[in-house]
Amino acid sequence: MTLDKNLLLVIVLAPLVGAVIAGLFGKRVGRVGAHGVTIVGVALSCALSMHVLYQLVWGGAETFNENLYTWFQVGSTSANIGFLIDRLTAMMMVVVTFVSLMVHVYTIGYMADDDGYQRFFSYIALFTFSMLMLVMSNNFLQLFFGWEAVGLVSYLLIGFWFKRPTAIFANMKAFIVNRVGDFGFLLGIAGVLMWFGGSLDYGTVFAHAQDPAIDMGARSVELIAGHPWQVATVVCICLFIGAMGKSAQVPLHVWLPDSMEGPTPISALIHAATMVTAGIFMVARMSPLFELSETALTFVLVIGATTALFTGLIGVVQNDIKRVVAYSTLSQLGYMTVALGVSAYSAGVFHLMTHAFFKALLFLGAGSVIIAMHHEQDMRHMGGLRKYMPVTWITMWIGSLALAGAPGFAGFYSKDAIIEAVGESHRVGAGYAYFCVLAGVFITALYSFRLLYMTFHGKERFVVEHAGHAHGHEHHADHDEHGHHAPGHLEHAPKESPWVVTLPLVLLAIPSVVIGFLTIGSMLFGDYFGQAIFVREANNVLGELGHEFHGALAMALHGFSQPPFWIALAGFATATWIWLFQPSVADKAENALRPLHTLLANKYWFDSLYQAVFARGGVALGRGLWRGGDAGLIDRAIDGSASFIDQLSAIVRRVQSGYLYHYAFAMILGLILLLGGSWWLFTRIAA
Amino acid sequence: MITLAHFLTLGAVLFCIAVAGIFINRKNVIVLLMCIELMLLAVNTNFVAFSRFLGDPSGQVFVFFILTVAAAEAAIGLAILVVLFRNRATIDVTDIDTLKG
Amino acid sequence: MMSFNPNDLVAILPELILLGATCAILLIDLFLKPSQRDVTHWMSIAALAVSACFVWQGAPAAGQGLSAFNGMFLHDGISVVLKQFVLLMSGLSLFYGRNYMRERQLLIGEYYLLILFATLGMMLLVSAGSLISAYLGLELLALSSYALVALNRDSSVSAEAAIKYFVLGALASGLLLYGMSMIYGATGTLDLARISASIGQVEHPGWLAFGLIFLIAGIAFKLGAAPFHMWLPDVYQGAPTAITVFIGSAPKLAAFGLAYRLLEGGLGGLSEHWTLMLAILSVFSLAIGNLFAIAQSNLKRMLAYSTISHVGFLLLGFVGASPAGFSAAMFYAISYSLTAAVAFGMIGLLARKGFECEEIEDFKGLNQRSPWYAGIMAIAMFSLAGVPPLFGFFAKLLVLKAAIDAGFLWLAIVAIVFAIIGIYYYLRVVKVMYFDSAADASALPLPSDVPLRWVISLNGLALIVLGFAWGPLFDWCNRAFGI
Amino acid sequence: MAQWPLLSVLIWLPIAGAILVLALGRDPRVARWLSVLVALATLAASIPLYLGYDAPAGGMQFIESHAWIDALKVHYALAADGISVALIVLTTFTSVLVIIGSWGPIDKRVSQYMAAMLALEGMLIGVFAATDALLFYVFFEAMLIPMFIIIGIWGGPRRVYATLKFFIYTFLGSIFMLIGLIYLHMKTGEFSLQAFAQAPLGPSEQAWLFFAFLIAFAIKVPMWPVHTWLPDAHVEAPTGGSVILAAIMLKVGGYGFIRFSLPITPDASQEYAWVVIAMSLVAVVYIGYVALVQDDMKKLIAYSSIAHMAFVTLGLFIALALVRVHGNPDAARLGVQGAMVQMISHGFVSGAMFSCIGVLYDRLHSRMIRDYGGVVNVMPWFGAFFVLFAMANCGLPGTSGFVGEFMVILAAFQDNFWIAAVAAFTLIIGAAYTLWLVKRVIFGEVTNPKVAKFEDLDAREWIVLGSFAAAVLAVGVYPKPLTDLMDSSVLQIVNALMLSKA
Repeated sequence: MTLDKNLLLVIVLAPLVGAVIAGLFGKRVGRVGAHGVTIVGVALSCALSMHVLYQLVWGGAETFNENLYTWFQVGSTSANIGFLIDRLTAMMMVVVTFVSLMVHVYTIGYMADDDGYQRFFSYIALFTFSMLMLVMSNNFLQLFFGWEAVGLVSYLLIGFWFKRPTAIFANMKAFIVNRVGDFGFLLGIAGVLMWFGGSLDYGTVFAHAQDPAIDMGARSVELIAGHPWQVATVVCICLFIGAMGKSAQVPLHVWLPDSMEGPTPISALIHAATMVTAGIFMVARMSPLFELSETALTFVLVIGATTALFTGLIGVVQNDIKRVVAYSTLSQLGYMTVALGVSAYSAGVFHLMTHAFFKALLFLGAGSVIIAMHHEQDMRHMGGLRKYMPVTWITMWIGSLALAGAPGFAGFYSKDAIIEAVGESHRVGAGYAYFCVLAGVFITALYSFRLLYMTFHGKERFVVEHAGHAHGHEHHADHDEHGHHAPGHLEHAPKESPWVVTLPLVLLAIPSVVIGFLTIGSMLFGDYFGQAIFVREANNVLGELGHEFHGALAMALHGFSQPPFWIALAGFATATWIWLFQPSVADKAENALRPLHTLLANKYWFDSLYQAVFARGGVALGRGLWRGGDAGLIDRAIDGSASFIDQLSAIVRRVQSGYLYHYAFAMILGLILLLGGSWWLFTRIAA
Repeated sequence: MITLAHFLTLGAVLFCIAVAGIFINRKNVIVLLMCIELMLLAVNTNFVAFSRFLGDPSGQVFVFFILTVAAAEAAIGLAILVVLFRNRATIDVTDIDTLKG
Repeated sequence: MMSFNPNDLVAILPELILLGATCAILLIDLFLKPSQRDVTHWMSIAALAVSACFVWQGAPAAGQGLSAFNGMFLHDGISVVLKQFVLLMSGLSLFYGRNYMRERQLLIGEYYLLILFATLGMMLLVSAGSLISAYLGLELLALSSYALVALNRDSSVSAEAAIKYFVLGALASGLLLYGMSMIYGATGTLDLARISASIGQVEHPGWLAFGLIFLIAGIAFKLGAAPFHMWLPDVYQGAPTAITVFIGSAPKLAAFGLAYRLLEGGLGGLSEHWTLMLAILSVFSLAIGNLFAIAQSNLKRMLAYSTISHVGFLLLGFVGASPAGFSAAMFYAISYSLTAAVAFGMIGLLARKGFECEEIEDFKGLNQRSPWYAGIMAIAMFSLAGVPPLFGFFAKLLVLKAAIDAGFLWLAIVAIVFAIIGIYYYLRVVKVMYFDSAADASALPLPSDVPLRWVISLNGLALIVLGFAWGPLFDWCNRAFGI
Repeated sequence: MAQWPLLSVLIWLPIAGAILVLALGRDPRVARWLSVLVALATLAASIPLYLGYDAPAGGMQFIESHAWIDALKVHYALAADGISVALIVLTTFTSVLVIIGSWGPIDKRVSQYMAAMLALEGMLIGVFAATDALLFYVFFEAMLIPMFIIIGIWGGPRRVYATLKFFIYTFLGSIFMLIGLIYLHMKTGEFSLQAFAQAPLGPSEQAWLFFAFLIAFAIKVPMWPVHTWLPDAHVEAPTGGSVILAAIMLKVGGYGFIRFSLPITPDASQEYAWVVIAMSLVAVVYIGYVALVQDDMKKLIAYSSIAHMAFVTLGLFIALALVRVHGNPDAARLGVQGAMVQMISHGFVSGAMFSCIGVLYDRLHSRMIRDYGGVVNVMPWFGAFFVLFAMANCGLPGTSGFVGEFMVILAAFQDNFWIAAVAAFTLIIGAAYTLWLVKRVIFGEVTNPKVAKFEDLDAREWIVLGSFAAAVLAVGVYPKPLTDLMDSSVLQIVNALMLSKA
């Protein structure tokens, strides 16, 4: 049996309809109407996605690949809008819609007293639509469309509180940095069109790439005369630059931490669970191309490893609860990229899925804390919250354990698989990567538990003022959380968040625990992905691992004997010692490692560098070109010639002196001139 | 024996004197009028000489016309001169330069 | 063998009629009180109209020109076209001038008579078949013009303009005559047809070339081509506007006729010489005309300089020495005189007693005060600038084409480069009328002269209409040159 | 349909309407209503043009030809192929919006303004419909007069400088073209573009003609480095003027390249394509940076227009290399098609952007970015529109702005990776200047108390911006109708490129 096209259309369009209604008619439908319609829409597409997944996995439905309509058709070049639904897609659809649904519900509570309520729901529903378009695409054009559309929504949502200077700076930054990635991505697409069978359609392109008769691997091109490059390398690196932008890989990672200016649900949905993983998904989708180029994969590997370790380090010194989670996201994205780099695509995607759940959980948990703290995000003003908000506390613990890779939890399976795969791989840079991911494990544990302890344990570092301060409530309305009261001073004691907030936490906690255990067998070592992901035999590290794999439970138990576990444990111990028992050590360590701390606190000066070079440099260059080029040269030349003629005529007019004899003289001169001229002519004719 | 060349030379000389008179003279408009007459006479010399040596009367006919026109021209010139004098109380060539530039 | 043929009188019937009418008007006007001057006005108009009708009716079949009085008087297509437009322009200038002259108590019989005589001179000139008739026509025109310029006896600038015009004009006709004498000497005849026939076998080609140069000097003066142009700005500015309208329009046609008759009709054999000389003159005229015009603040003077630049364009038609070229040049002369008439006429229309309205500044905010006349003036300016779809553009197109066809591509490029400089000062007038605000935004007090308003409006609209339907006129010109 | 001279109607209806408005428009209200009716009638008349055009067949249709000047074989010859149809519909569509948009802002000498606009519309349609070079030239030049007046009368403080610069600059360019046309007439004995295209021309002849055309059209487009008239003209022009100028007048340049340079001088075009391509690429980068630092909104959009039009020239001349060097007509079609789509799309987007700025200007009478900020707080709907158009301006997929750039970049890549790379740089710089503008104008706290008093869009502005938005999205989501309309015509152009003349 095949999947029903209309059903897929419903999956895509249901959120869009919700978005349009909530966006254009927000005033009329009101708050309930807005969240009602969007939630129904997303829930519908979530349910149907699950149905699709079921059909594909157990229902024996074969891959669906059809065009809906032709976008344009010029000569033989055609661009279409269509769906490609295989198991990879289905999994992404489920993850996206499920997390999105959770976030929708959560938002009811989180944004309860925000003016932009309808607008917000419209945006996130629109995001769901765009993300689905991205993952369900069967061609590069639509992929790019979804790619940019999610970027747009992310732009709108980061700047959701458009009155905040920081927010509108962050969203512009995010968009432009992403555009740098898209710059490469677009070139990559152009390259695909040119070299891979003159089509933008996945099917054609991949077939062309895998066709031994053509042997794309051997084709090379000289972008710089005399330096032949492998075509596949050029294309894949261009495409991966796009992924670097979206998935915030070093050096294009700078936008993601700032994106925390957006409301927390967004951070959970877009900047943790789904959008930022689009790059990972894309590379996995393009595995047939990437498999052609060792160079490109090495590039991917190194970038990913670097991101995994070094962004994680920054997380350790952050005090803003959301930023800690943000940096952990960066680091985890690095892990996924590493997996791609060693051709363990399924491992990357697998981590993508597990990460989606527990990272969304962590963000929403953080959000719940933030609500309780009345939009105080600085962990130095928290502590001991566990007795106020047990649900949040427990779910956060689950999330952190999953993140840190405690055996049995979802994160454990995915991350261990990646580490093992790196260990197996013989690709250039694999050694470096292996070190990075192992060190990363320690770091991960460190910041995860640091966050837990600083937030939920230890003594309360905030003061509860007497309840019922009128001004507190007014200020509540607008989300200006930058100290409308002294930091760490709350009007009334923190309390557990409403059920709309905690329910999603619980619902996300469950998969965070079990999903890995349930799915690793089929996803990594089984034939879950089938044709969706292509790995050349030589690169098939997961295949190697597959031989030692004897079921999830065994892997969990075996995990206790593995280095990652002990490293993680070390991290846990350190964190516990420092932040639970000896908080003073933290400061000591900070002083002891001052240079390192400044390095991390300044995020390796990436931001300052970009700001100085690209932002200010660009403005300076523009001003130079404008004043120097346009005004200085071109316009001066034009206006100059005009005024020159004016002056010239002002001078020559004196010749018309008004004296008769000058006039007569001029005539005689003319006569002589003619005589001379004709004399010259005569002699010339004679000659 | 006087040849055509002599006459032509005479005419040319007269003509040149007249022309020179027009733009060398800086004093008096009357002189200009005289120069003009002189110029026309130079032309007449040419015509007469030519018609004599060509044995063709039409040149001399032309001369009569020129003389007539010259008379009319002189009349108008003097009239304008009078108007000019009425307005400016001068006929000095160097003074008539209000229109310029 | 010289003999008198009564049919010859038929050929010059229009001239005879105009002459007779002029003499009649001369007499009648003596008995008219100044208040009755309109009689003279309408009689003159009628005289012009009637003679125009006879020109029309007596037009020879296309291609074949006939000559009268043993070739003294040519009657062919060219003369017909030119006469028609000479008469038309004279009539127009009578319309445009009346109100102006009346307000200054200058509306005297002489005004009409002199214009009529000048017109007669032009008609003779354009159908001159021999050096004598050319000279006579020319002098009849010139002498009347001198007098017209000096018509305002109380104006010192007019007097100055007149004396300059007179002296230089006399000098020019002296040059012309000297040239004629040389040519006569070289060819032994005054008849243009015979001259051109005998060009081949003259024993003194030097005399011929010598005469040719003096001839060209004289012609250039009449046309106002640089460097023989110096009189033109002063005269245009100094003369009463009503007179400027006249001498600024019709005589250009006559001058074209003169140039054509003498150069092509008489000395066509020497075209390889005079085309080059005219090309040089054309460059001078374009350069000087446009360059000097930019600096002007007096509209009449600016238009005078623009005239010089237009003469430069007109000469582009001659450099090919081909019928097509001449026809283009004639077309250009017609288009120019029609357009210039509007421009000068508008100055006269806006002028009041004691207010000449000849400074460009005087046109400030005209669009607020009278959109209609501002529009007409703008049309004239754009037409002079050669912006399609107006008449002036197509005239430029034709002469440029003529020059390029003749292989003078460089000349065409020079011409357009100066045209770009030129467009600036025309736009300045439009700018003043449309973009600046008037000193007093009160509606413009319209002249009492209703015909004036109508005629100038029609004349302005004609520039648009001819911009679309210039084909027939172009064909007419072509037919005149037997194309 | 066939016997009904549709193109003539489209040209002369608005011009006649202009005269009517001048005649009857003493009362501003009459002038406004009358002009809107005329514009709507023209739009209505352009619908049968679109429906009646047989796109698959392609080629010139709705042919009208009457002898105008027999002696020179000048014809009043009109015809439209897919490209012309697209541009004509763009013109009629935009003109309606411009006239509606000018209802409020223009309060002095309304009838003259409306008349000028209508006349301009007619002449623009004439340019796109003329198949006789002289006729084309007549419309091409005549356009300047109403625009000159519009900028000069209703413009800003430096309007005189701007409008004189505009007029003389463009006149300078076109007059060289006139020489070229006369030369071609000498060669062929007629003025029909077809004859010109078939005329055999030697390499040097072609080179001269090519540059004669290049000057004319490069100034019109405008291309760097002859672009400086545009920012001035835009800044000083009234909103309506800017819209027409950006949305349609610039297209005349690109259209000229298609009708003149490419078919008449193919070999020279190929030989000197690098010049145009280089100019275009410089425009993308240089102008992008210049746009970044503008503090006058209109200037900023004007510069971004230049950068966007660079894609048109790039697409057109890339096609030559693709056809002739790489023998890749498919990519060439992509390039030309992309250039065309870019023209149409830029018509919508820039028109919309200028209308938006007009909306702000009418409220505050300032174009300076620093005077604004936080507009969305008081004008949410306007903010939404502005962001939409801004996104279209930086070529976001799903908006029309993306389609053309996408095609051109795809085509350029097939010629040379680096050309494509430089062109694609617009993704970054375009986003930078556009979003920075949005950030400073739309977002943030309201700083200027006057801004706080702003009212959101009124019905009239809604119609204008709404229509533009609809167009932008329609083309962005489903460009196929547009590309199909032009595809076979583009194919003919590309095929013509293949045959050399020398």
